[in-house]
Amino acid sequence: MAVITYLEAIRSAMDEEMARSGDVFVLGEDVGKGGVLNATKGLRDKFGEDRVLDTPLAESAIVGVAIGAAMYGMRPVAEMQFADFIFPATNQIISEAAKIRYRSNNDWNCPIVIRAPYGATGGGALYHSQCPESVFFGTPGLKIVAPSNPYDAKGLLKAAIRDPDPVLFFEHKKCYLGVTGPVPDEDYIVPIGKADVKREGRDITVISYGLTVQYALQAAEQLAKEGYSAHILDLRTLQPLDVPAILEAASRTGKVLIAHEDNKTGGVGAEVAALIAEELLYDLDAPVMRVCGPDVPAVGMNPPMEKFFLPSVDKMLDAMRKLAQY
Amino acid sequence: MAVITYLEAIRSAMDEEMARSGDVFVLGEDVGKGGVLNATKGLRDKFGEDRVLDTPLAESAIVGVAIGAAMYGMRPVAEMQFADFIFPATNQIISEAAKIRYRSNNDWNCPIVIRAPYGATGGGALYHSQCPESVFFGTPGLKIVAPSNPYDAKGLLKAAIRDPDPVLFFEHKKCYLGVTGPVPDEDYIVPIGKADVKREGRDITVISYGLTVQYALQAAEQLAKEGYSAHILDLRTLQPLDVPAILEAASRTGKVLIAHEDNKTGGVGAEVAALIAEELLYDLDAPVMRVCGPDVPAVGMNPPMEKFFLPSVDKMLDAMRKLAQY
Amino acid sequence: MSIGQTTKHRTLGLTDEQVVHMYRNMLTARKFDERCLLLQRAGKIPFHVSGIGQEAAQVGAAFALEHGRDFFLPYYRDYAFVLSVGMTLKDLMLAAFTKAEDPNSGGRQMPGHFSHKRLGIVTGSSPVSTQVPHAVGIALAGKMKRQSFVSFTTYGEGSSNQGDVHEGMNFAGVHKLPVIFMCENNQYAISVPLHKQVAGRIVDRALGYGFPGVRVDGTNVLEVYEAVKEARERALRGDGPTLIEAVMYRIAPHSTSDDDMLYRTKEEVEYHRERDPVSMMKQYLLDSGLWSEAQDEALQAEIKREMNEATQYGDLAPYPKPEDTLTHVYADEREDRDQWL
Amino acid sequence: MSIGQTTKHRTLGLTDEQVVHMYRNMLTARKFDERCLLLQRAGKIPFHVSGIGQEAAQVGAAFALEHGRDFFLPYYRDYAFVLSVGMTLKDLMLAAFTKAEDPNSGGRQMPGHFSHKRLGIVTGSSPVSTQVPHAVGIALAGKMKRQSFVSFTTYGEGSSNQGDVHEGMNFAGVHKLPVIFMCENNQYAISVPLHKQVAGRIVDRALGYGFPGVRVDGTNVLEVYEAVKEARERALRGDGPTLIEAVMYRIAPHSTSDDDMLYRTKEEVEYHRERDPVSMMKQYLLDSGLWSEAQDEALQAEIKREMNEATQYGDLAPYPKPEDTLTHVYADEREDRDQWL
Ligand SMILES: Cc1ncc(C[n+]2csc(CCOP(=O)(O)OP(=O)(O)O)c2C)c(N)n1
Ligand SMILES: Cc1ncc(C[n+]2csc(CCOP(=O)(O)OP(=O)(O)O)c2C)c(N)n1
Ligand SMILES: [Mg+2]
Ligand SMILES: [Mg+2]
Repeated sequence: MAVITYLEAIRSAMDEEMARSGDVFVLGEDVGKGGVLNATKGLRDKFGEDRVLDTPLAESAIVGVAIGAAMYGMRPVAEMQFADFIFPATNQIISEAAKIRYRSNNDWNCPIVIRAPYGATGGGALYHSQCPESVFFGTPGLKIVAPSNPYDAKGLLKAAIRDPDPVLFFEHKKCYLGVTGPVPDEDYIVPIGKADVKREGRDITVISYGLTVQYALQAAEQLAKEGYSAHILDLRTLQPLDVPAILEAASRTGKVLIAHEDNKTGGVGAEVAALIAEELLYDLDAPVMRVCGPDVPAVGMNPPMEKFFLPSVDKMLDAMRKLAQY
Repeated sequence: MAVITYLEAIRSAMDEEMARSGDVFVLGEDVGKGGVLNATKGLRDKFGEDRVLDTPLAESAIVGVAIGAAMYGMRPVAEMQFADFIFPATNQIISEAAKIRYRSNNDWNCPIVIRAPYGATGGGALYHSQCPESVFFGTPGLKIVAPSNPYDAKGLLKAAIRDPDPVLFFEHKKCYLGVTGPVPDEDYIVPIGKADVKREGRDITVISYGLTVQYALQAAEQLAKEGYSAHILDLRTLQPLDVPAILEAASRTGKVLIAHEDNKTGGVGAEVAALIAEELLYDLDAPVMRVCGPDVPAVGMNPPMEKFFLPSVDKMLDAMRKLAQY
Repeated sequence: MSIGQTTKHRTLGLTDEQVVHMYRNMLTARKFDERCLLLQRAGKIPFHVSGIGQEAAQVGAAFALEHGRDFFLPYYRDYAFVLSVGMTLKDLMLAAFTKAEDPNSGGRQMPGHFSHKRLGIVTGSSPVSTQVPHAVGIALAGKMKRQSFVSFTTYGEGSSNQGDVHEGMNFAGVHKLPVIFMCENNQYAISVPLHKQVAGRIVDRALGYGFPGVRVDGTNVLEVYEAVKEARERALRGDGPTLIEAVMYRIAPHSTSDDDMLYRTKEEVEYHRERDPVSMMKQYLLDSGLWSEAQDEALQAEIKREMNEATQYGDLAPYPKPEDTLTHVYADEREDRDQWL
Repeated sequence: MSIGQTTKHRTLGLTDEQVVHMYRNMLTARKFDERCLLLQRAGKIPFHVSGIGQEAAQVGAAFALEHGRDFFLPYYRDYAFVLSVGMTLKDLMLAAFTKAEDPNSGGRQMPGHFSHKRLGIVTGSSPVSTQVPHAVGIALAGKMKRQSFVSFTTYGEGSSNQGDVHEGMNFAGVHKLPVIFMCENNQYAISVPLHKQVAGRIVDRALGYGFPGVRVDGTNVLEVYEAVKEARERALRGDGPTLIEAVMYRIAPHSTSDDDMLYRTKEEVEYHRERDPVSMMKQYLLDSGLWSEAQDEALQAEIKREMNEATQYGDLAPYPKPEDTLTHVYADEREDRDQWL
């Protein structure tokens, strides 16, 4: 098992899947030189510029062209340069990709992957920091994935590329170089639709995805020193949600904290809370809590607003402690 | 008080606001002839074709041009011919309209109204029936309105046109001619952000918006004959949600049913359930229930699938009875 | 009519049989349209969008393409087109009656939303113009896989203003892809006339993408055939896309929900009805000596028989089951995944 | 240089003072750019996107527009433009340091996201080309209100491929609106060169929207001035939009995060650096006898003084408060509503 970054995990998943099948290709803005965030670095040298295709600056076409290629039988991996720029492609994603199988009564299908680097790294301001997952969450026909570590990132991206349906793949930019971890040398996938317990615990349950899973893990270490043990469930796949795993994790402790960087109202956390309110009411020992971004358009550029906006280990720890002591 | 249809309520709101100020104008596809659903009927004769502007078939431009005009100081009312066709305009709505005030630190603002006829009427199939509210719900900076009757429709549309911020106005197509009600002759508005108790009751609380409010009211009559009384809260505004009213209505009976035609996962109902799970855990006498569209891309054209998919008074009554008997 | 005109099809390489077949398809589509309008008025089917007036362009294009090889991304008025690339009246009637056996969508979509994988007809939706980038993507895939085919897509002149058309054409231009874009300019987008919809000329837009634009009389089947044939040859030679603007007139109202007298006059419609492409095609066959009134009557009778059969079949076929609502949101676990792995 | 060339500005109606002022603005923008690159490298500011090589087009356009009347929707490289329509170095430095007093966004947005209502600079975002329909909407509003102004917007050649550009131009063409679209074609969209980005010629796209397209040398301030001036006159006469393609070269890397040597050569950049528009403008002034090396040194010193002041001001100014995060999501209840009612 090599220890690699989240970014390398993503790159190597594409690399291996492209080597595995000539049907796989990547397309997007600046992917040829390696992408502005280096996710496709080195792929053009290896696979040629046809399979690492620099496209015109037009997201609706990037996704729409990928859809056409996918219907033909290819396995396109389309990169949105930043998740903030996915919105011009919304119509192609929601009206087309998500509905192709259903509307054709299973005659056609649309195996595209759309990679979208999301979340704030600091200094990205309103339009290089957004978490747009809740816009697409709740659109049946799409799968949505958001890994928190290199193992999951690589395994899920491989699964996404092999998946016969459209997958939105959200990569937290702050994980790219900030999170490293062991990854098997041999081929493996992480199945889409399965959440993962990242830490076993007895006192509180944290349910999260992406970067905030890492924060929760760090906060849990601290909390352990204070005598409380946190059970941490990483959703990994946002759609379809792994409902049994959510209910199992929530009932484990009866105290649930849901965390994400996306703003609170209408986020994925709302559905998780709703599932618990529907299914586990009598198992709860405390009201469900959510730690999320505030309900403002996006993060500000200047450091004070940024700090105020973004989740952190400290904010997480405060909430976890509060819940543990409830 | 005249008794008028929901459609007439919407039309007269535009009519009166256009008469009230030369800054108000409507634009969209086929609005000149009255719109394909007749919402703008007669307005061109009254206000001329400049103020009832037939646009090219391009939703992103319709919204984008409206945004420009609004920043100049106009009060554009943009019609999406069907809510299903709002998605090409997503980028203009989410990246632009919602963020103009915030990003300019209050220097610019964007007082547009986007009218979107939504929901299934029967025979509309996948692309003339959708409920896309959850796509935009959770985007701070937008207001979202979805009235259930003519009084609210007229009052809210007038409030939306006078509102200094962007408002998405969802009109349920099945209410257009199917719901009539009294509307004052004099000028009035219904404030955005305020839910409304449509029926007082003691046994169960139904929280809903749009057409399903009407279904709930009808089901409540039946349920009353069975000896149970239903308290019905009409959200009216989806964003910002009227949280105090939700909590008050939920705690009134301790048994909450949330209903909407939009599919369940990630819908507005999830947020309502989450708020209750956060704030009212100990006041609940039954798990929160949701009656929503199934998690499939959209409604099918053929009658059996349509019936299976759509909410109805019967489905509502079943759920309400179940909850009352819990 | 001069001799030159009456044998134009031969100079284009079309046999007499083919040109009669073209007429047959135009007439079949027309009769289908008329039947559906009746069925809709009688309450037997829920809705119909008509292609009346556009049959020539559709059939002309279909005959210039290679069935079983090329990919087709038609729009909702293209009955004559899909009938010419292999769809049957029965298929169309199953869709009109929204029945389970409908190959387009199993009765899920509105009629006019064509799909048939085996025939190379790519599933379409209602939001206009989304199929344009799909056509480009299919052409890109073909080029990557060194397959020799074109993808062909149509859309209305109103729809040509959507961003996706621009983005798709530019992408195709940059990569010189084998795509044919055919705009069926029927002068109206529902109620909005051309001059309020389109600035400039649609055909001129090709120049800005570095490929040829051709404007043809869309009521003349042979003219369209010729243009699409040339476009296909260019595409297969590796010379890239072509934009064809086929100028025509939407003779019927927009759909069964539309009252066109709100925005145009009877006289205007009458003027174009007299230039009906189906009648003009018949006249061409008569003038060429390939056709007689007797043959025409026989053909009409034959189509009527087929139409009746198809209608009855569609009417009697079973609906999907209610629970079918829940199927095909995603792949059946084993199904496609294994296929590709 | 011939006499004709050295007095070109007079034939265009520009005074000697104006043309010196143009040079001053170009130089100021250049110095601002250079300062920001230094500040970024020193870790004093987080990020910078440069406009180096594009100053001529920006200043030429700004001088042809009417400040206090026209509306401006510039894109992120337009420092020289905004400096020429009233923004100050202090304003720009406040943005670069993301400070509360920044008139563009109160330190909320990345620098280069211009906004200043009093100056007619309309707030912009990062997703490219969204401002194009806004410019059209402002022009529409002006036409409806019978006000005499133009709206002017810029964007890169990569961005010209977004659907919004097509939709906006078509809308403006249909309604003959007073908008000027200026594409700053600097040959690259980050790493993607023109030929992989744009099929055909950008200027030719105007034809398809029924209005004129003009291609100018974007490194020549007077040529751009002339084109924009004519476009403005057309617009005010009611003759509709103009598309201007200003051809230039992006001399700096895309941004402080970009390594341009990954996709182009030193030689290529050097070639264009020798055709630097700021130096060429200085040469023009020298050749016209309007300028001397001594004056140039004085100007450089003056700009440096201003730059230092602005830098210091921006550096020392306070940040917004953390809780400001929660303000201005919606209007303050009383505020705008009452204003409009
Ligand atoms: C994105 C989108 N917006 C609106 C509609 C509603 N609509 C259906 S057909 C039509 C007019 C299309 O006109 P045109 O492209 O000229 O084609 P035609 O119907 O004339 O053949 C409109 C506005 C739609 N289907 N999709
Ligand atoms: C919709 C969208 N997609 C992607 C980006 C990321 N991005 C920022 S600048 C840029 C290249 C722009 O190129 P061009 O339009 O030629 O302008 P230039 O930077 O060369 O001046 C890209 C891809 C963006 N800002 N918006
Ligand atoms: Mg048309
Ligand atoms: Mg560029």
